[in-house]
Amino acid sequence: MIAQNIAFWIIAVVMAAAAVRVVTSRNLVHAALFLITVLIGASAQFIILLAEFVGVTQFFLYVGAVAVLFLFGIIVTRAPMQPADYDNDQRWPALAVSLLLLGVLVALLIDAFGHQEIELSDDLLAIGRSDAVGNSLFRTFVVPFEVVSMLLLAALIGAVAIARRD
Amino acid sequence: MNPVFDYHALAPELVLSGAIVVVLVADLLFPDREGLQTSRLASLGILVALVPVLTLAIDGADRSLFGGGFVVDDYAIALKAFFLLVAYVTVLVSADYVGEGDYYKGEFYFLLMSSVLGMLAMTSARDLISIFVALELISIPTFVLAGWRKHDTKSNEAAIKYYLIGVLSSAVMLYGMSLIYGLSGGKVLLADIGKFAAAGDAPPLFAVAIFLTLVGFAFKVSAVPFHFWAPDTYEGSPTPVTAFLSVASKAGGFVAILSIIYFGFFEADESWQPVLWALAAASMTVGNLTALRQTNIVRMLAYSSVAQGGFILVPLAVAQDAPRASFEAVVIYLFIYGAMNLGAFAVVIAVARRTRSGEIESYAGLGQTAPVLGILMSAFLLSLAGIPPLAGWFAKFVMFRAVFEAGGAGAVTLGVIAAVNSVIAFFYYAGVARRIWFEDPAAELAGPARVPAALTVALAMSAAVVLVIGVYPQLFARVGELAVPL
Amino acid sequence: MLRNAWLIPLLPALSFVAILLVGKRLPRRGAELGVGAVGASFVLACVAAWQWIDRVEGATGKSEGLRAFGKGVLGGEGGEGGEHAEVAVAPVTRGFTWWQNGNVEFNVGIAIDGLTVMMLFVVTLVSFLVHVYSTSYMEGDRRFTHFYALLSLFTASMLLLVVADNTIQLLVGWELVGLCSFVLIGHWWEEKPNADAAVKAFLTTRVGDVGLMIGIIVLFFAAGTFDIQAINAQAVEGEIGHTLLVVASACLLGGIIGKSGQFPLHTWLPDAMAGPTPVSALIHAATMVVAGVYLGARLYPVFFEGFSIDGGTINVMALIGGTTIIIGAALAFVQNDIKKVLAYSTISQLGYMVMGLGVGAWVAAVFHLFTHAFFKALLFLGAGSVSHSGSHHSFDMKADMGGLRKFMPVTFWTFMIGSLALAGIIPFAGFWSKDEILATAGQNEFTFFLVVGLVGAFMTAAYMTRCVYLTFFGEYRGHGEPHESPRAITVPLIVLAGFSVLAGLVNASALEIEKFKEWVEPTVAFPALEHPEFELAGAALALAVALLGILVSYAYWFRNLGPHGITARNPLARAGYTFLENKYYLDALYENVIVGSIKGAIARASYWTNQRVIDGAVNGVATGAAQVGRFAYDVLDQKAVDGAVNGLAVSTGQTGGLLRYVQSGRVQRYALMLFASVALLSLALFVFSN
Amino acid sequence: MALNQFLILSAFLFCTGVYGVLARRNGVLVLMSVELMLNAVNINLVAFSAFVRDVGGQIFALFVITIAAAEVGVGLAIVLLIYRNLDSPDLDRVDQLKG
Repeated sequence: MIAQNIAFWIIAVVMAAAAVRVVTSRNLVHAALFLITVLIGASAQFIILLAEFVGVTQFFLYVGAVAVLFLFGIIVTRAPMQPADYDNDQRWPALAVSLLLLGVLVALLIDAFGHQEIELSDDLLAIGRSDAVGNSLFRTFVVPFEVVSMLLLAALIGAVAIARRD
Repeated sequence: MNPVFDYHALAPELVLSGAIVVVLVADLLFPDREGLQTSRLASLGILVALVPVLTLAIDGADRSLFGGGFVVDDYAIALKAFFLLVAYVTVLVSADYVGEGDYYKGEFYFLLMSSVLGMLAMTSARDLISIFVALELISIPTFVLAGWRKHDTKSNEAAIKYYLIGVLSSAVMLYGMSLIYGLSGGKVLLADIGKFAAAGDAPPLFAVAIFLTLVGFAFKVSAVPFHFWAPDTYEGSPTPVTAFLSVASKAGGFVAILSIIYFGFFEADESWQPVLWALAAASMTVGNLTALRQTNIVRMLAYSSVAQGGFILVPLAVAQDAPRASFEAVVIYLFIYGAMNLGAFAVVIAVARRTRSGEIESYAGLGQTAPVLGILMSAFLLSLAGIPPLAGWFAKFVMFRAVFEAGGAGAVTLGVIAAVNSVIAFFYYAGVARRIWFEDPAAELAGPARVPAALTVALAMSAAVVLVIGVYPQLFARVGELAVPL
Repeated sequence: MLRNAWLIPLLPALSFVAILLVGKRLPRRGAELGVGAVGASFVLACVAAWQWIDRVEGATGKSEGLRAFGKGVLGGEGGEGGEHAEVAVAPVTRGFTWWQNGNVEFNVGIAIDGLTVMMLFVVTLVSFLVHVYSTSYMEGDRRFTHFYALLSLFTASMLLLVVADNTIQLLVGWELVGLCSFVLIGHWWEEKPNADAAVKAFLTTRVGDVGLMIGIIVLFFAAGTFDIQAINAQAVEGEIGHTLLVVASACLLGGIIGKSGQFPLHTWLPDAMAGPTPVSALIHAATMVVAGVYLGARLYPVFFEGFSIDGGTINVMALIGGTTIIIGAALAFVQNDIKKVLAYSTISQLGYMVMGLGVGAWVAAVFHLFTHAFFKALLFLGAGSVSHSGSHHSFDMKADMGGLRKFMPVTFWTFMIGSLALAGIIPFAGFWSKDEILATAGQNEFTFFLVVGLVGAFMTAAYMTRCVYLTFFGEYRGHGEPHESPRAITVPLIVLAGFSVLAGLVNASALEIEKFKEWVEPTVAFPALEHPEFELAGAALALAVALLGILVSYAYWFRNLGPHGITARNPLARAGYTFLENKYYLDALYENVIVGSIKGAIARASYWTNQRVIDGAVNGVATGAAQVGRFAYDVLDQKAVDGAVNGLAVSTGQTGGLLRYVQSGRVQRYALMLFASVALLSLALFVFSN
Repeated sequence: MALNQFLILSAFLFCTGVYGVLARRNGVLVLMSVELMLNAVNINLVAFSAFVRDVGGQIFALFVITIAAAEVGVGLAIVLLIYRNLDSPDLDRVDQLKG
């Protein structure tokens, strides 16, 4: 337990710091790299929670695909590589709103879950294994799965149609 | 053990998926400059998808698949039929608009039908995951469609606003859903969540989680204060897409709200009733007051649709005290709203073909230059205003009936707000009608207007529904009654 | 026929469709269809009326012998009031279920009783005459066919409203009537004022309609039905809580105020004069505006119990009516447009009816509706005749009329009859009905309203004398070649004049004829009302007041007495410059004064005497009334009421402007508001669920 | 391990994302902030899944991951479109439609 806890806190602090840098960085590419850091951190947290399938998917899909997509976006919009001011004029109201939201959420979470513990044990590992996830996915959630396949096709064709130069 | 597939229950979705693939492939193999074949193919596909809906309706048995996550009951069937009909009319309305513009044709119908598939899935979805996925399938194609006029910066703007607010609200919704999942002890099925809600020992976080979940749908139905995207997107998008957004996509949101409220959170009414109450009151008032000041017809209809959304939320806000009447009211209002709003947009498209303008000014003298369009537009607008014998009055009636059946101070206050708003609404609807009949047309618009065949069919269908329901609501009240799953 | 009375609204409705479809291709461009259908309806209405009377007479005849069994047997619910024990003649009903929703049933149906039959008769008669009249009046109009189609629909809607046995159907008819009047008032919409007037009429009445809708809904939930008979019965039996009845009747009164042009929603009525004159006649006499009074009469038990009419000395309904009498009459003084005089007079007369209902004078109020329909239609059609053939399509009495007596004898004499009836001079119709309202007010101890009614009667007589003088006496001031109108116009005038003379005799209490009461007053599900005995003193007082009004006005206008100088210093009429600039009129006046004063000692002496003796009274009253009228018009009507209406529009518009400002166009501003709402609402939910 | 440590980390990420969405002008950066929010949801879901020992949350997370990818794809396409027409990916320049 202690080992996982230490791992959690280290990763959590890195994630939090990286997340803050994503939204404050004055360089687009740096922001993207910080985002990748957060995503890898999340993936690591999933592994800590013994959800290995999700963790691996997160790693490949996000870090492999989404992050690249972002870098691609940065390149095609020809963002300057040197630092620039990427903030708009509502930084302070934005900060106020997000802090308020954070305060409310944390208060509610503490109120609701107090000191409840997650027990990390082997039976949990069994739940998050690929075969268990796959079984559940194709038994109970076939329809959403099929719907998602259509959704990905639509997103793909839509994105191409919109982004294509003609 | 493999699950046994009840293909009949899934048939509408399967047929529509097949049609979507056919449209896509046909467009690839036989590129079609006018897009007319594709539109015919699309409308045919939609009509074919109606067939299994009919057989399911005739069969009448409730079907529950995948452990209750996918249910086909009368409510689902009625709304599947509604969505397919709306989709059919939307395709009719789009045919010439898309055909004459510089757009991709095949992809347009492909995306439109994908979104409709999401709506069909939504009617049967009874778990959080299915609802979320269906909502996204409704939304993502329409994000793209809103920006379909690629070279028009207004259309781009419409797309980014719709996209961003949409993605943000679905993030909020997901956050809420994740909390519900955790609080209820790992339940995604609405029925299980309902049991948890009925137990009544949830912490305040549960109320907030329900609210956060509702935000995603409040965005879809453009309820104030989650409506800001709507006027801008409606104005900037291609008009047929706007019609689709304001009717089908909005109805999709309402179906989701109906499902999660009635099948999930029903017993936790102290958490969702006040929220919906506030959304309903704010939507009606803000929508109507802002609509008063609009000069663009599409923008005015956008605010009007915000307000109409508020009217539809009214019965939901009192659902706990009058469950049956409220459910019925929402379904009936949706159907009628669909017909009259689609009709109004069809007229807007027909008029804009000629005037090339979306300003309300350009409706001056429409009664002289195109009397039929003038009459139809007046009818749709007056129906939206709720004047008998046009269908709108019946919608308002069932809404007020639910309110009064619920009784109680909150319900009555909301009813009064709704009544005051119906009066305010009348001013701007009548304002357009006044221009149509009491002003002289611009000189260059002399001569008759040509309305293409597809658009004519769409207009005739909407007008017939508006008139028939208005004059003989009995025909229709049954549908509402049947659809109640309680 | 009574069971088939649904034919009566159906015929004009069919003619509406037929005229729209084939009207333009017919030789008379659709007019023949309208005239035919409404004529047939009129015949059917007469048959229905005859059968109803037969039914009532039959029941009463039989009851003589049966009365010994006690009133409980036959007296039914209606006969609780001691001597008021009469035989119950239930309305003839027929209907079917239109649609059903949950446990609520909606019926379409008719309920025919005395009140309905009376309305059917009045509506079809006036409408028929208006149809005939319009064949000539509207000849050559470019939307002649449309005009006839709408006229038919207008009539059909009003008839639908009248025969309705349930409140929903009544509401549908009510809305259709509003819609038709909107289109008809805006018939000549090419001119902006006309279009504006139409919109104003529609919007103003809509404000009241909201009241009606809410009232109907409240009644539905209080009584559990839309059936008018059932609602009335429950109200009489006290099965509906008093609070609910108060709310319902207040809301319904809103509908009456809007539709029947009661203060403060009366401003649309004069503007509605923008429509063609036959439409004005129809609106003012038989359809639109009396719909409100009809509603009051139809659901009378609700008002009776809701406002505790039998208990108090004052109630909102009577107060509204009373205020309207005075406001309307005062405004009528300062109009130069003949139709506006009549419009304000209608407002004032409707005030009598509403006040009548408010003071418990149900029969009298309905009777006044009945008689008023004839003479007001007559006056409007007369005014139309004048403008059609006498004043070159103008309605300005001061600029374009005068002296028409010589050129248009038929119009003149019929107009005189109408004016006398309106002024309440014996034996014309208006006398009997107005007197009865006043008598009942007196008897039910609504003394204040009795006085209001008397003052109103005085003013009515005075302004009608002025109107008649300006139109028909003096020199001709117009620029056309006045001549009598064609027969299609004069015959309806003569018919209406006949009714204006005779209609009052149906219930001439002085002659102990009370047929109208017998035939019309419901005996089922109706509160027990007191009916006043005829009192010679009261009637004489009312008559004297009216005659005094005529006399004063006569002295002022015909004999040129009173403070005429004031017109030079303080232009009496609002359109003062027209009046001053009009050479003819000034010359005539000047000559009269000069001639009058130098023509001899007698004339001069009498002039002097009159100046001294009558001056005080005349001066005070005439200028006072005129001043009050002007004040009311300028301050109350134009500034306060219109201002309030405009102010409301502006302030809602400004709120809309603020909301538009929030819609800044910046997507992240929207997102900011989205998240701010999320955070604040979450906080609120957190706080409240603790 | 305490459940709340995951949940509060998630709430923090979520709110950081909210800040980024509101305060960043560049379209690509806004989309990155959206990703932060969606990741927060996933952490919630997986943590709850472990807490209640149910696979549903993980499935849900998989769906969220997939759909987030689709959303980003479409979003970048729209930002690209705007960049092409306005020559800038800045969202605060997009304000033609208002009122």
